[in-house]
Amino acid sequence: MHYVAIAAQPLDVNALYEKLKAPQFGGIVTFIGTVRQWTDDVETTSLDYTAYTEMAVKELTKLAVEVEAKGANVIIVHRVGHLELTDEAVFVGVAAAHRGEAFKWCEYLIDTVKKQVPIWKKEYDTDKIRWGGPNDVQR
Amino acid sequence: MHYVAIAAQPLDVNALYEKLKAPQFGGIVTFIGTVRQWTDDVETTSLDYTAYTEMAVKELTKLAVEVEAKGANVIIVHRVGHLELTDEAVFVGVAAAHRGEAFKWCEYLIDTVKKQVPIWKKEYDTDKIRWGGPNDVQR
Amino acid sequence: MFNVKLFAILAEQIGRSEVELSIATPITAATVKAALQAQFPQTAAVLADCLVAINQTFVSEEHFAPDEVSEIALIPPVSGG
Amino acid sequence: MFNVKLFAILAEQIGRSEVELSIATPITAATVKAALQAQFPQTAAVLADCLVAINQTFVSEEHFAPDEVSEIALIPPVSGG
Repeated sequence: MHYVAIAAQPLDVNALYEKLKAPQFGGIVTFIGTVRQWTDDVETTSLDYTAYTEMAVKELTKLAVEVEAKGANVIIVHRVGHLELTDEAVFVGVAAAHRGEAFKWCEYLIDTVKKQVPIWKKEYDTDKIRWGGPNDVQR
Repeated sequence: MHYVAIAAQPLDVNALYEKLKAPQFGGIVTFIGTVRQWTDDVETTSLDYTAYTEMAVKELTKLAVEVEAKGANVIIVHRVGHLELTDEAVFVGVAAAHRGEAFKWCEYLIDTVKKQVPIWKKEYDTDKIRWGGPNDVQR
Repeated sequence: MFNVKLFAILAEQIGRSEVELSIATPITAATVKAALQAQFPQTAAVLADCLVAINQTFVSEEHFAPDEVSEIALIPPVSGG
Repeated sequence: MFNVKLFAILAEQIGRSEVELSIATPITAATVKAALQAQFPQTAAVLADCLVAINQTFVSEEHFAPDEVSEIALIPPVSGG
């Protein structure tokens, strides 16, 4: 049973992890993205995430359903609002029968979330404010 | 700072996850192995794990140090004792600057733990007791 | 006239999260972008990298009649994760 | 005489987690296995798949003098995870 959300409150990593557990699944892989201080020589102090929430939830649901159809439990929750260093921005969890699948599907999900789900990062760096990170600066 | 252990008590997944967080690392990947009910048509009811504890800790430490030298935080904890369905058998966590590394190193660690760390599973299945799982039955 | 949702850098540039635009029909990603650019020329550079979502689905070459369209959004390059 | 640690299926077969064995020198993985098999022939099949750890390190062809050896263990195929 998938669970996806755009969350305005801090992510409860343990509660999300607990939702993944099931007797038919022996391998659980989670990816958690946290706010990182340094990207090369750019120092980040905080972030704002915004989303096109209704469409983002639809996109996350499509992804979760696609992976669950292969035999898995899937959880994807992305934070919006203001985040400080080490705060959790995203939780992606996959429980599958075997670990190889869980790793592969979890990485596929976060890669795809970053490419096509309408969520945006406004990054407060010590030199300036950036939409997107230093490696994908938008005009 | 790595943390490795052979644990006689249930794993506190959230406490282990919290140890991984650090401002220099933006990607955290965890693998958690839980007791699975079915392996093909073999039904498992519970497991006992035993270890050559002192050597296992040495092996886990070597692995953790090797991966941390590439730039990461590493946690590996393996449970021993009696486990029921969905109980956590092993926690492997890697925090790295970027997610690709975190996925790769976490999978490398669990693959290697399963191959070379002196820990043994005695599996209580409904048809019989097996040392190792159905897919690697020992005489 | 259609309400078009704006997000992120695009919303910031225009100072609003929604604008009312006159869009040429049939409606496509190209006509939506052209309509915003006509009214807000300063968005041209950002618009070049934007996608368009109609009814909360990304569209590119598809053509929509006005009565098939319930929601239009301009989607700057995403950066979640 | 050396104390040799036994684990898992091997310990179960012999009913003990440690046995005292007379091991031919220089000590190698092969001489350790041969010593157990001589005393407990029923372990032959399992021993074929076992590794040997000396001083908590896996060894195969290495040769050890008796005074270099502080701990010997027979390691059945591992199955952690």
